[in-house]
Amino acid sequence: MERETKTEGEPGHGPALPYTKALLEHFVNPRNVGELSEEETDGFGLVGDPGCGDQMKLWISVSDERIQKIAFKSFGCPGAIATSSALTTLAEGRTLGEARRITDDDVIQLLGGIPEHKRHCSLLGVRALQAALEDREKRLQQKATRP
Amino acid sequence: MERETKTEGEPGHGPALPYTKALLEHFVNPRNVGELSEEETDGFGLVGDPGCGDQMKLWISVSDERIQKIAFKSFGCPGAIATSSALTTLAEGRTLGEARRITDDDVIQLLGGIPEHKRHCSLLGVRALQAALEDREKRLQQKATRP
Amino acid sequence: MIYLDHNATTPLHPQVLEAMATCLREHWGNPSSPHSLGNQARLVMQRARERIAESLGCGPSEVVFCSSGTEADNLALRGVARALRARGDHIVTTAIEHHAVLHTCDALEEEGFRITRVPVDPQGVVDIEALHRSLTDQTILISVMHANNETGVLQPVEEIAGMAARRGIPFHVDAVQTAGRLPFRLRDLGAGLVSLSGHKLYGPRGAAALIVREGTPLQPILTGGSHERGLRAGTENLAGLVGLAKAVELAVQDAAQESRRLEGLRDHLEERLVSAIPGIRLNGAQARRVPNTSNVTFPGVDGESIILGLDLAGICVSTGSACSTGEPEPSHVLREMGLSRRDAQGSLRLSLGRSTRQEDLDLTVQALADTVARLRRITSV
Amino acid sequence: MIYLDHNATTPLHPQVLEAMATCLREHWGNPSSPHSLGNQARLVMQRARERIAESLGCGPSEVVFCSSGTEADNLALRGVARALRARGDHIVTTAIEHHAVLHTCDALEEEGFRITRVPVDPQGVVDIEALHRSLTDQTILISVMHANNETGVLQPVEEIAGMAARRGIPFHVDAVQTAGRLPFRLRDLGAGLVSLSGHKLYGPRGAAALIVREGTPLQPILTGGSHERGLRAGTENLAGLVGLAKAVELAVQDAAQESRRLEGLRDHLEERLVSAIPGIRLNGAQARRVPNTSNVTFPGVDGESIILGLDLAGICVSTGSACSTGEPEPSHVLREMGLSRRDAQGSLRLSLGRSTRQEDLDLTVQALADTVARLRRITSV
Ligand SMILES: Cc1ncc(COP(=O)(O)O)c(C=O)c1O
Ligand SMILES: Cc1ncc(COP(=O)(O)O)c(C=O)c1O
Repeated sequence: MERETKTEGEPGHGPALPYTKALLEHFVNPRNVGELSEEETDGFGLVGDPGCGDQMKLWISVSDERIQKIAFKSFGCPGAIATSSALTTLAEGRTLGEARRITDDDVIQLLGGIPEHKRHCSLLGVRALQAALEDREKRLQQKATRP
Repeated sequence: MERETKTEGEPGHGPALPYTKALLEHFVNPRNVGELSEEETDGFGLVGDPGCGDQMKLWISVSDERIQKIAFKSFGCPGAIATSSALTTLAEGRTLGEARRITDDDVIQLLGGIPEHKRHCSLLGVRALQAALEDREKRLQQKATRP
Repeated sequence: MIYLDHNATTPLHPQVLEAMATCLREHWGNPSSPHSLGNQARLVMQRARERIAESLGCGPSEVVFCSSGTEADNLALRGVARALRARGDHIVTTAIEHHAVLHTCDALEEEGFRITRVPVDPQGVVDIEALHRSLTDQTILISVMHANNETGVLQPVEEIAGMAARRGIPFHVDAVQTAGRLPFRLRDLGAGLVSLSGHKLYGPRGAAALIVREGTPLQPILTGGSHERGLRAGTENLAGLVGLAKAVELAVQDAAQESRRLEGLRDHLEERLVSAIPGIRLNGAQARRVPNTSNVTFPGVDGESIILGLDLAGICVSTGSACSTGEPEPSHVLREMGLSRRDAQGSLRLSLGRSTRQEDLDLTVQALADTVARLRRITSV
Repeated sequence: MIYLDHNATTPLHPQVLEAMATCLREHWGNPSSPHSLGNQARLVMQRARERIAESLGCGPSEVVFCSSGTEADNLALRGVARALRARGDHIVTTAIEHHAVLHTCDALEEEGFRITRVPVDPQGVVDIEALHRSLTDQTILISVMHANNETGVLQPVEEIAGMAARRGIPFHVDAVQTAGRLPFRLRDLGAGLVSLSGHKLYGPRGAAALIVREGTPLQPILTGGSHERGLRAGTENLAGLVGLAKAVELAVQDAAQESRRLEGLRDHLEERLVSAIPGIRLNGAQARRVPNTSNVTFPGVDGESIILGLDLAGICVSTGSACSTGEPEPSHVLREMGLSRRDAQGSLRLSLGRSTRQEDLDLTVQALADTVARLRRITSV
């Protein structure tokens, strides 16, 4: 169903892209692209199979139990880039509890839909975020157990 | 090759019949249709399989070693009707020797060609004529041996 | 020209031609291409699929586009045969199917399948008792045409569908002669597979469909790309499909009204024929028929000669039976109905359509009467 | 719009559209019908056949009309396999064929045939020694494409033809990407079976042909009426065939000149690309290629994202590999040439055609440079 979402009449491209305006906007101007420095990074997530080209890296910087900074890189298809970007905007500034509750449906909703065969991309970002959150927990524990 | 022979521009029918003008003319106005009376008949030929619908009857009346009268009937396709008609015009007035030498190629030539798949029709008429000529021989012999 | 051979093919509806020309000019992308031109083509294709589905009463994903009614029939038969080979080897069809079904059954027979060709009664209706008796637990497919292309006689497909359903046997209906002509919904046929062809309903040639109801087992016969949900590979003939969709839509809209009109005309034609030409016989006229078809025997004369006689008068008709390399073979359909070879060869099919007017039929009866009288003077039997 | 996806499909040549429209309006009879409308259609079809035969250098009766290149490939493979089953069970092809050939070989493998898929070298040229070694006295068919659709790399079909001829093995060439593009005569290919497809040469979709040289054993895969000398049943898509004939004729007329022009443009494109975008690789560029095709790897970025980036700039390109239900799969062709999965996914095909001008290519290089630079900032690898 979502495959029919189109961006008819958009200037600069054909009338029948299978993507929403919002998705295209995130693809063209992805938010929070890049890496955080080692000092900034409180959690890091890496998901996907780099050999398959379906890969995402995500960094978070946390203070006051909130995600203060977030950054991603992705070797990815348009869906992966746009959903990752959208995810970072959803996560930025959120409490850790809120961030844990972000689902791929939230991402898809923000983008106004996504083609059926790209749904798994939206999961990639969410999984990378969860991985980064877990990584933070681990780091904290390690810090705590280190003398 | 002969299948392409057409009668372009003929009034009253499409431009692409697979038959020549001459063949159509014999089909529409077949010559010598009918039967000869028993008294007139010196030879009779019947060829083809009536069950198959591929049948021809041919009568000849002979005097002075010439075919004076000839008549045919045919349950037949356009090719059979036209070739039979053409054959009768070839045979009429001919000496018996001449008649025996008529071939299907003569018939086809008279008609200006005939579609490949109708060639066997032209044989039907020639065979009927030969049968009628043989029948005449037989009748003569029977007459001769009768006291 | 008076054209009375609508069961052989029909002219394009002007709106269909228009839809095709637009598509050829503007939506020429490959529906599999990953850019906007391709996406656009894919959307156009999806809309065509939805239109057909809506018009016929099935789901869009149940429409499998093919290149001809013949291909649709081949896909149905070979496709189910291959999919269910492990379950059984027996296929049931009728003796009066189109060659697209019968010759495909012959080919499957050579591959080792067993085929039952159920006979018909003198009116050309399949012997449903015999069909029922022929079913075994090895039967993997029943294929019966909706209406016969030569006689127009309707087959009891709804009843057979019930039989098939009770035994869980896939049922294929060749509806090439009825889709868009009779006002029916696919659901009412009760078949898992239904063939239809564009050029029989004022649509393009090269465009047809096999409707494959969900859950029907089927293997593709053309393999390659994953077009048509993997059931039929090959870059789609988009303009053809758009034309097919338009044609189906238009035909289904008109089907009820047009079939009433044609029935009236056909009955008029047959009355006139019977009174104008002594000795003729109407084949299958006692059975339920599609409204546009008349099959007439003119004993003692050859069908091909009648056709040429009419052709010279500007009237196009045919025997309706297969004419291979030019030479018409006596109809297997009429032979199965009990006609002699000679009578089968002396039979004509008159099939009416959208352009047919009563005057055309009156002229046709006159031309037929003249031609037949002339040929009767020539005939040797 | 700049269209650089001519290997996927091409727009109709205006003269082809015109020929088709005339046919649809005037010659709509069924070529099998026994009246003048049918005869006319048969003549038109015969002329189309003759035109194709003349343009390509074969006999008219050697042209078997089909609905797509895919169908032509299926007919060649399945048709010979069935015809020669008694003689052997081994088929040789290459690992880089189109899915129409490869997936059909898979299907034949399931039916019990043995398939050898000969590998290619890093330039994408089939290993002819390996092909030679694979031949046995059970080999009943060799199938090798003329040019690969993704890389444009030409295969040594003439040499293989010699090999096949010496052993009396039927040889099929999938010439879908070269017919009407390269100035060759069929006779020079030396193949018994050659596939071509209308929509790759500015002709219609739904129209294609398998050339079957006299004496080549072949069984039909679509059975029914005795169309196409019994090799392909189904009412003929006459307008499509007329369009195909016109397209072949026009393409062959222009082939020599147009291929020189495109070669110049392609070389210009590749030079510009290499200097504008660091780190790219041209695939198969050391091999003989068709003149219109460039295959480029952009390491570290995803091909689909490049395509979308270009699409947003009004430029249509594709990866050239099969994209099933939307998701492009990494090209089996590039993988066989030794590219990693990731590099294969970061590759694009640019295929030029009649409408391509040098300015288009310069704009494309600029847009590619911008897009790739942007994606490289995002990439995680
Ligand atoms: C009943 C029936 N089935 C199948 C076909 C074959 O369809 P097509 O002509 O599209 O190949 C026809 C028409 O010729 C038909 O009348
Ligand atoms: C080499 C090759 N073979 C076969 C095909 C299939 O042809 P079609 O698209 O007409 O089905 C194509 C095109 O898709 C091709 O490039």
